[in-house]
Amino acid sequence: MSTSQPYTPEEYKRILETALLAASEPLPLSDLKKLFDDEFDDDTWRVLLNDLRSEWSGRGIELVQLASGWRFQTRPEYQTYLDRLKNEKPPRYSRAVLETLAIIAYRQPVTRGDIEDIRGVAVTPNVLKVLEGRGWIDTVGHRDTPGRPALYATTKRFLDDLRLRSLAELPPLTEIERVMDLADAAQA
Amino acid sequence: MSTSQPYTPEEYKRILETALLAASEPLPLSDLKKLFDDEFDDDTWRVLLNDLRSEWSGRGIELVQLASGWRFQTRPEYQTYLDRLKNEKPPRYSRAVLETLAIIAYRQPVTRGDIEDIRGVAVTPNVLKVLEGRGWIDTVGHRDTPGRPALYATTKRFLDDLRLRSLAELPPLTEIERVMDLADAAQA
Amino acid sequence: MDPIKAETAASPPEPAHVAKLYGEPMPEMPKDLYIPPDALEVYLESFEGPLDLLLYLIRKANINILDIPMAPLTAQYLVYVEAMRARNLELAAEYLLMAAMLLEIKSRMLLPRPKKVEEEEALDPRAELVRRLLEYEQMKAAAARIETLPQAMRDYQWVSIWISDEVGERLPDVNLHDLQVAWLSLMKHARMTQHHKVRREELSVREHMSIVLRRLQGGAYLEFAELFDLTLGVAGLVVNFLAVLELVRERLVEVTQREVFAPIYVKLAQSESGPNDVDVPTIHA
Repeated sequence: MSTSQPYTPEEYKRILETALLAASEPLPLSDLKKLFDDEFDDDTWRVLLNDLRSEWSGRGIELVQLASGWRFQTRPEYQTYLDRLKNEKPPRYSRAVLETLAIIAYRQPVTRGDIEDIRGVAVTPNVLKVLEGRGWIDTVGHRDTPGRPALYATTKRFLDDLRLRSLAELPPLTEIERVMDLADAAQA
Repeated sequence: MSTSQPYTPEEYKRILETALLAASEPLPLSDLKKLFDDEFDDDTWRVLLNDLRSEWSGRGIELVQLASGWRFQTRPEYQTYLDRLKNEKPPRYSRAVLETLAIIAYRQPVTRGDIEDIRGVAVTPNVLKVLEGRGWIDTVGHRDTPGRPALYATTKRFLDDLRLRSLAELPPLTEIERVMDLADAAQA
Repeated sequence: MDPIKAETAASPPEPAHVAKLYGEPMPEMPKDLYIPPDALEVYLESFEGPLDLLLYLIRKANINILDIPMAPLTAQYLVYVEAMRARNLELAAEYLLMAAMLLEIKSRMLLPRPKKVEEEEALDPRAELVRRLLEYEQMKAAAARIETLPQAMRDYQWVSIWISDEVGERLPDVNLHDLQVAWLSLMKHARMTQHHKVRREELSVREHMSIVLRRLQGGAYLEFAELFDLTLGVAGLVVNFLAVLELVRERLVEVTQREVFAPIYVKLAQSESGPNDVDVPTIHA
């Protein structure tokens, strides 16, 4: 293999696979296109990636398309084996962290004050730090009110880590909304 | 796949492969043994790992055994593709290096003096060192003139790296000059 | 006791605890609400705040959230808050604020309703509390749902293979286009000084010159015929021959022959014997 271009679709796929296996972040199509001098249209890319994805079906890892690009990940069915190799348990988040995350995810962008209004308690700085540290939320601006509080939103990383392609794929709040509809009906 | 143990060698291999693909550090055999309740002797493990290694031969990544354990890593031949995904711009040779290379490729064997005649400027030793270091040129003799200057020619490595079977596959100079004529015509 | 579990357990209606219409007294505090004193601290701390505690009380007693009986709810709430205070738990200000709010709503409910003002439901003093409770409950449910989603590191791992960069320093790529451009600029420059006409054929001649020179490395003598690769075909042999002639012309090789019809030998032009030391006839093309 040299600096010049490969020839067969197999060779393209091997390079693509290698790049995806080695990447430390999901690779968007725009990045994958840098791999080859040849320019393929998006349809060709889709075929190439879908081919690769089906080659891996039935294996312990799978190629997934996430909010920020394509990436290989282990299948959840294998986690029980992988856990045996781990020394530490994955982090489990407190209810304060999870509720704060839910509020930011469903109501974004929100200020700390908004979160406190909904939860009815103060939000400790630590809760936001945990979520920022995981790369799941960040500051997207400031509300134009006294004190110019920071506005928080979820990141692409959050979507990636939860295997969502967009916020629209978050679990819908329908059940609770149904309750609220009932409330309206009862009032009418 | 569940918490119960796998049965077939294939299943063992898939789990082993998944664990090795997901690991961020080389996994020593003592760790790999934690994957299964069943206890295999070291020979069985060797067979399993060697099997897995040969399954991956000819791909962009390979299973290697290091002092600290087993891990998958990319093959060096694929580095050039992975480099393209890095954000930094690829390094470029200076004009002096490229012109010198072009002169040696098209006019070989040539002395440093020949190159200087064509370029109209002195060739620093560094320029030739860069090309020799890359394994693209070497000395094929000395011209029988005062000082017996070295004669440079391109190597087989140069042809390989540029995916040429012979120098005859270099862009013909007539074509280059036609381009130049066209350019001149356009300017005129 | 986990309030979430308790809440789920309470969802099938238990007749004894069905809420009556507002104004009627709440049923007694259910027995399973009894908390052993040592567990109380942990239990109380497990509430995420006054809204969480209120929701727990409402769901536990199976009260219709849209028609909250304020008196018993407020009473129960105050029991818990008092318990927290008694235990010296660091009581968040929000709990006291909520207590004040509940008492205020309760007292407003006791006032006779101004019936003449055409039925303004919006004036229900509980409306804001209900809205906040529902919104919080929704987010609490959403948090629980999010936790069930497969999560990186916990339920699956990312794959990121070690990149073996044995190459170390990244080397520049050169392609044919680069060479073409380099040559083009050279020729442009050359044209300004003198006219260089380079024919395509010359290149293969020069390639063969390099090949012959390589074979003669180390001072080897080769028989003239050995310089020719018969697999090249006629055209190739001609080029090969031209290359040898050119090497002779450029005095890069010496061609020697002891006598007529003796084998012709070719070697690199040597200088050990001195350039003028010609004791054998040298054929110049």
